Amino acid sequence: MALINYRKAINDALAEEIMRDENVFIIGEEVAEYNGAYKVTEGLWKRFGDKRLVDAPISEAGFIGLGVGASMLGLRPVIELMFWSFAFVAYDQIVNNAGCVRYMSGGLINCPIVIRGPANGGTNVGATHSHTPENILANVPGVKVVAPATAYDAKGLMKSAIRDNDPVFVMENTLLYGEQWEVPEEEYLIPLGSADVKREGTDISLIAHGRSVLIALAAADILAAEHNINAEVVDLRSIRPLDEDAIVQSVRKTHRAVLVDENKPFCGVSAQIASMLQEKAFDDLDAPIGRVNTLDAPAIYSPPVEKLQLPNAQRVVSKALTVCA
Amino acid sequence: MALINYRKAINDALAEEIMRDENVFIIGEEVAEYNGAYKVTEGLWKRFGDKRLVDAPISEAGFIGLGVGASMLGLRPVIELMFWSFAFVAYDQIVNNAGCVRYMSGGLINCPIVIRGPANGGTNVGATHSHTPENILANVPGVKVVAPATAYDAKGLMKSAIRDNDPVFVMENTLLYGEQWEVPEEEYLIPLGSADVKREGTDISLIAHGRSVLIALAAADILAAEHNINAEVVDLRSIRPLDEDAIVQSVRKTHRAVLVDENKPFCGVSAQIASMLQEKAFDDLDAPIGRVNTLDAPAIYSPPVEKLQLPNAQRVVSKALTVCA
Amino acid sequence: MQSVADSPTSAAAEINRNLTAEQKIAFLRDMFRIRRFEQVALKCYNQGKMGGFLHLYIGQESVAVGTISLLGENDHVITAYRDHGHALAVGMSMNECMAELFGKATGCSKGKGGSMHFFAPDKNYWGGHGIVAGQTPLGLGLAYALKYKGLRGCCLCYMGDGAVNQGVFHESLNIASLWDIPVIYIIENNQYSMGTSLERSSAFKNSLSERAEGYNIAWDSFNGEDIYEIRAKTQIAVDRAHNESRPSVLEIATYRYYGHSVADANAKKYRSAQEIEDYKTNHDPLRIWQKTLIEEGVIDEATAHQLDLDAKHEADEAVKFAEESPFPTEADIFKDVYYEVDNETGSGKRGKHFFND
Amino acid sequence: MQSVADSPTSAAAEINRNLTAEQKIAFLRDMFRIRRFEQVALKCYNQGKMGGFLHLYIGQESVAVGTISLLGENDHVITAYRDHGHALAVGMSMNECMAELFGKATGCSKGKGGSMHFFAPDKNYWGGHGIVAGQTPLGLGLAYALKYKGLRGCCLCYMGDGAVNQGVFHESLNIASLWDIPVIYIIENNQYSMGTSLERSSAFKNSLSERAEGYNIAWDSFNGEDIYEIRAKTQIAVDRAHNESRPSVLEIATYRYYGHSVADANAKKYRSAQEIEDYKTNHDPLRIWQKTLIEEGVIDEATAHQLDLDAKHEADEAVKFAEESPFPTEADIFKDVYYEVDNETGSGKRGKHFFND
Ligand SMILES: Cc1ncc(C[n+]2csc(CCOP(=O)(O)OP(=O)(O)O)c2C)c(N)n1
Ligand SMILES: Cc1ncc(C[n+]2csc(CCOP(=O)(O)OP(=O)(O)O)c2C)c(N)n1
Ligand SMILES: [Mg+2]
Ligand SMILES: [Mg+2]
Repeated sequence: MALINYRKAINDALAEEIMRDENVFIIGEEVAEYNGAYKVTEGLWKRFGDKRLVDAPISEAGFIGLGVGASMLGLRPVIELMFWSFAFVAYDQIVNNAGCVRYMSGGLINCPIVIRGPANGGTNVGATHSHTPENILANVPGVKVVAPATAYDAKGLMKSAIRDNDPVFVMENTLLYGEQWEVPEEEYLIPLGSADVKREGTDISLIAHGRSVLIALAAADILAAEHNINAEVVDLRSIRPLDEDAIVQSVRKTHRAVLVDENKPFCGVSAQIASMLQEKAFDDLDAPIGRVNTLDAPAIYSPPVEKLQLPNAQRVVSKALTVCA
Repeated sequence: MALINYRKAINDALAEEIMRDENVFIIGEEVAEYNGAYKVTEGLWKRFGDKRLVDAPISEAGFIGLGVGASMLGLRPVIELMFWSFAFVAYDQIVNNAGCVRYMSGGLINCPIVIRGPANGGTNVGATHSHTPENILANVPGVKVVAPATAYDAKGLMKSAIRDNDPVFVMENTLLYGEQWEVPEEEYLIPLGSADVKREGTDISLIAHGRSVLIALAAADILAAEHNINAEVVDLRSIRPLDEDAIVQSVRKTHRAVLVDENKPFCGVSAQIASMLQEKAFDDLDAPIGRVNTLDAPAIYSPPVEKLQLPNAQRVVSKALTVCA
Repeated sequence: MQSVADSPTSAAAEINRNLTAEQKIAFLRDMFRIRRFEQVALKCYNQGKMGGFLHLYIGQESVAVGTISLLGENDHVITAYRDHGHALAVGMSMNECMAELFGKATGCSKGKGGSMHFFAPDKNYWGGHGIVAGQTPLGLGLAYALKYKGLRGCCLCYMGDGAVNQGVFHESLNIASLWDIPVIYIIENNQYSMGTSLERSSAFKNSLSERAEGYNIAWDSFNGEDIYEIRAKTQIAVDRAHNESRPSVLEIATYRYYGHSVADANAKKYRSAQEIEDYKTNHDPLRIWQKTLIEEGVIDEATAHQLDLDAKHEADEAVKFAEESPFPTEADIFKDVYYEVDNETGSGKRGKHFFND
Repeated sequence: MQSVADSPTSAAAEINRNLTAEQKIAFLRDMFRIRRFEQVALKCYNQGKMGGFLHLYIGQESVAVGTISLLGENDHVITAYRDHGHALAVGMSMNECMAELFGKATGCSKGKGGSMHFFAPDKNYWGGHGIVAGQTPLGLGLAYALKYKGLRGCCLCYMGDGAVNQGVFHESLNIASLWDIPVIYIIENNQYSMGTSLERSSAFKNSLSERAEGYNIAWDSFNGEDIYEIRAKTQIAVDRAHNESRPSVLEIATYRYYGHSVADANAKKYRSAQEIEDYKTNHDPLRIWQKTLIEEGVIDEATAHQLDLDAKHEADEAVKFAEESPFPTEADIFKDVYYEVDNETGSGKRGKHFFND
């Protein structure tokens, strides 16, 4: 298998789906001629032209609404948000139009739209540019949210997202775009709603999504090497639909859990998982579930301090040690 | 004490604060000449005139942003959203400008703005008009969120909100506007961050906010009358800051909890409370914490069916029975 | 307001000259149907048979009927929450509409949408949207899709005079012009947004539609009480969309007789009784059209009256249909949320979609 | 682009005629300071001494310096993320600005804001805002507050040419006109929003500022390479704000020499090398102003050069200051979130504000 990076994996997924289905097209700021602010769409405009790659003005509400309308008539728009943080100027279009139009029409209208882009902190771009809205979006019944942690998952989930007939929001990560993983040459899909055990273990479950999975894996290495604790790492991959079975199964085995999650803590994804686990695995839990989130303040700019604000392996290890104590 | 309704209690709070501080003024759609879509500002325009009561065009992002800007210069705007659901067209202004400007300026700028309006389902106005965004707003460090359940609390919290030097979002409820409670004549404040035990009990804690508190109280009556279960009802009142001590204390006493909450379940406020409780009261809990939320779909229009979709006393009772079983 | 009903130019416009008597009568019938449907719905609302809002279109019927009469196979329609008129004008049945108001499973949206959310994609009708101006980029997207697919069509996107002050409308205008999208924004200027008069909500020089100028979009502003006028002026925009793939903004002066919604307790406070009366007497689109047809000898008083009676009867029957229809069940709450779940696809069956337990 | 540098009319405008030599020299000094500050910052950025974005203002200096030179005690300033120029022009020190870029606790925003978020409320400077057009209603609000308090002032709200397509700007324009708010929107039209040229992002007839017409707002569009021109034209808007409490929209043609941000790898792809060169050679606001002052006999070549050297020196010193300053601590993360917590008020001490454990 070839080693390719997360950016290229997404780029390939987009190219393959554009070729596969004439209704697939990409709209966003700087996605065409400029090749994407983070180069995720590199080369696609050259290959597929103006119809399939469309540079938009800085009007997120306008072009996301446009995408919703176009999807109602059968197109399959893939909208790039330069940052998911910019979703907030388009929030009504996302929640009320993409999220509710099927329901309000009694199922007469489908909205096969994909909105994708990076949703992460860690690049010192400050409070307004570092939001991770997967929790608040997954709050909305009617939408789907995925957060791939590897190039392999990113490609497979992106292709499923584009083929899905419901609105799917893909949370990428600028810190992962350059990271490499093995990705098969042959076509594959990863279904929404299926978690992935990224590391088998017996003593504690580290449950995470997005880049936090890599932090959990690093923490698992430290726990194994330094503390003789064999941690299992469960990657949610998909936030909504959620593979609850996989999560519960892991905790039934390990009896302990730490949830790692870049959301701000109040009502973060890990709050939902903790809440679910205490209900469904109450008798299996030997200790309270621990959570590791971004420290609860707006994203600080200062580069060395922002590092401390985000979840990191050391904090996961400490929390795991408390939970295992 | 006089019996006054929730609407009037808020109206009084607004009037008192307008008189107390020349920097307090109200902006919103139809708040002045029309007396408010839900008549919360009734009579205020006549009493206080054009400067203090300002009718706005249908430009929520514009006038909320205006309010944030004006608050930076020392005014204390109280913004009415006709429905909190309309916050979604102004979400960026709320989260990024009201929520982050103090932080990004290193504390140089304050934003003493209040945004208020109803946030509830149950009036058959459909999916787009029935959002309850207290969970997703409380996710944002930098803002404060309160949800009064009674006229007494509404008045006291509103006055505190207006005097607070941080952005405070007040979640009202159209179904409560006409309901009456005892409210003292003399001035009083209810501090943010303090929960209220609305009913003492020993067997289970029903923890709720907003109108769900009344549902919890009704359920407590049924539990007492029909099941010999003595439920305690804790009203959060304030979502952020949150009175965790009061919650934990109640559960330490009763050892069981059901959380009632009109949010959609995924990452609802009750998910955060459950997550917190399983961590802080792990050894005190004799059973998994139960949650009762709005059934997880966009708000249905059909009047009799929407009733079923919202939390109701019967569902709380069933859940409590399971938890107590 | 001056009456334009007997403006000779618009009656003589090609698009009107070729109308058959049948077609002209159909416009009258359609307007009666809207009015009667809503009058009956209002009665039922006041009897407590429905919930939520009920925004009546009465007084504005000519706008929906006149503009929609111009549309062909690839032309589409989307509007705001004041949507009954457009729904009936595109050919939806009173039964499905009334049942929707009653919250019944037989409603056009299965009782899930209510008054603000009527839909009929099979009739190129995309709703019915409750968030002010929220539909404006959707209309743009529908028109975008037509162009993408190489179809010669357009999308009529209706909105109120208050809706022009939502930012997303402006974003949509810029994109429409920049990308040559065949969308036609129709501002139904009934002079009020809830209790706020046009002058208190919008800054403008001569008209709201003039804002289009800044985007290099063609615009027009005209009176909506006469169907000939509406058709003549709107056809220019439809041609522009069909032939040049260019957008337009049309501001059509009209008036609503009732309050903003039935819940609008102030309906008579922010405007004078005379103002309302003047519209009803001198500018009512039904009266004006009926008079025109009688003068043209296309119809007589009695036949017109019969059309009205038929409409009333149809509305009454629709109430019966609605009353006899079942409500959705509790289980129905979870249908129509996700396509993949409803259709039991692999995607719909994997993972948890609903978080009730 | 034609040079307007020697337009006699604007030099002769009253607001310029009364300028002292000192004032004129100060404008040159201020422009050198901006340019040198940023050149040094760029070097440090490339050495990895800061993170995030760095949007350079170089090429546009005359706009901030010229417009801000007109302001008095009750006039306020707010801008977007390309904010270094405005910050220095209002009188912020290089030290606090450089330290902010370095993420230091001594930065103007204590290292919490970074390049996009410089603030100095004591100098009537309200930032520094990263969300495109997000500052436009804030500027409106500042001006609203001035009017509310009965102060004779205005707010200059700067934005880019790409920012005009965010809906909230239009909402702000409508409100500004409707309520007579003394806000002046200054579109710094540097012809690109990231890699997208004006023509590919905005539909317009003659100019972007013309969109103001639809809101009945006075507007102007002019060249920004000459400080006299900027001051003459902007003063009209300031007078309008001060005397009539009416808003204005000014579009000022300008150019940025560097990429959108330092991270803009394509900086030289979407525009030609000649285009950039032409601006640097023929339209550079520093050169033009220096030439003007020399021609007027206000300054000589050597003194001008010394101003430049001083600016460079000041910037180098600022780097030293920044480097020697401490970073915020981990505990500082939780400061400046809530006023009430920071000030240990009753409200700040009750209930949990931070949910870390
Ligand atoms: C974003 C948003 N803000 C406010 C409302 C509440 N609201 C519904 S209709 C309306 C007035 C709209 O007036 P106009 O656009 O003139 O349409 P009309 O009702 O006259 O048809 C308002 C304020 C809403 N639905 N959405
Ligand atoms: C809402 C939003 N969308 C996108 C961005 C990303 N972005 C930052 S600056 C910019 C270009 C803005 O161009 P312009 O307004 O012309 O200002 P300039 O950079 O030329 O000064 C974009 C797209 C953003 N910050 N906010
Ligand atoms: Mg109207
Ligand atoms: Mg620009």
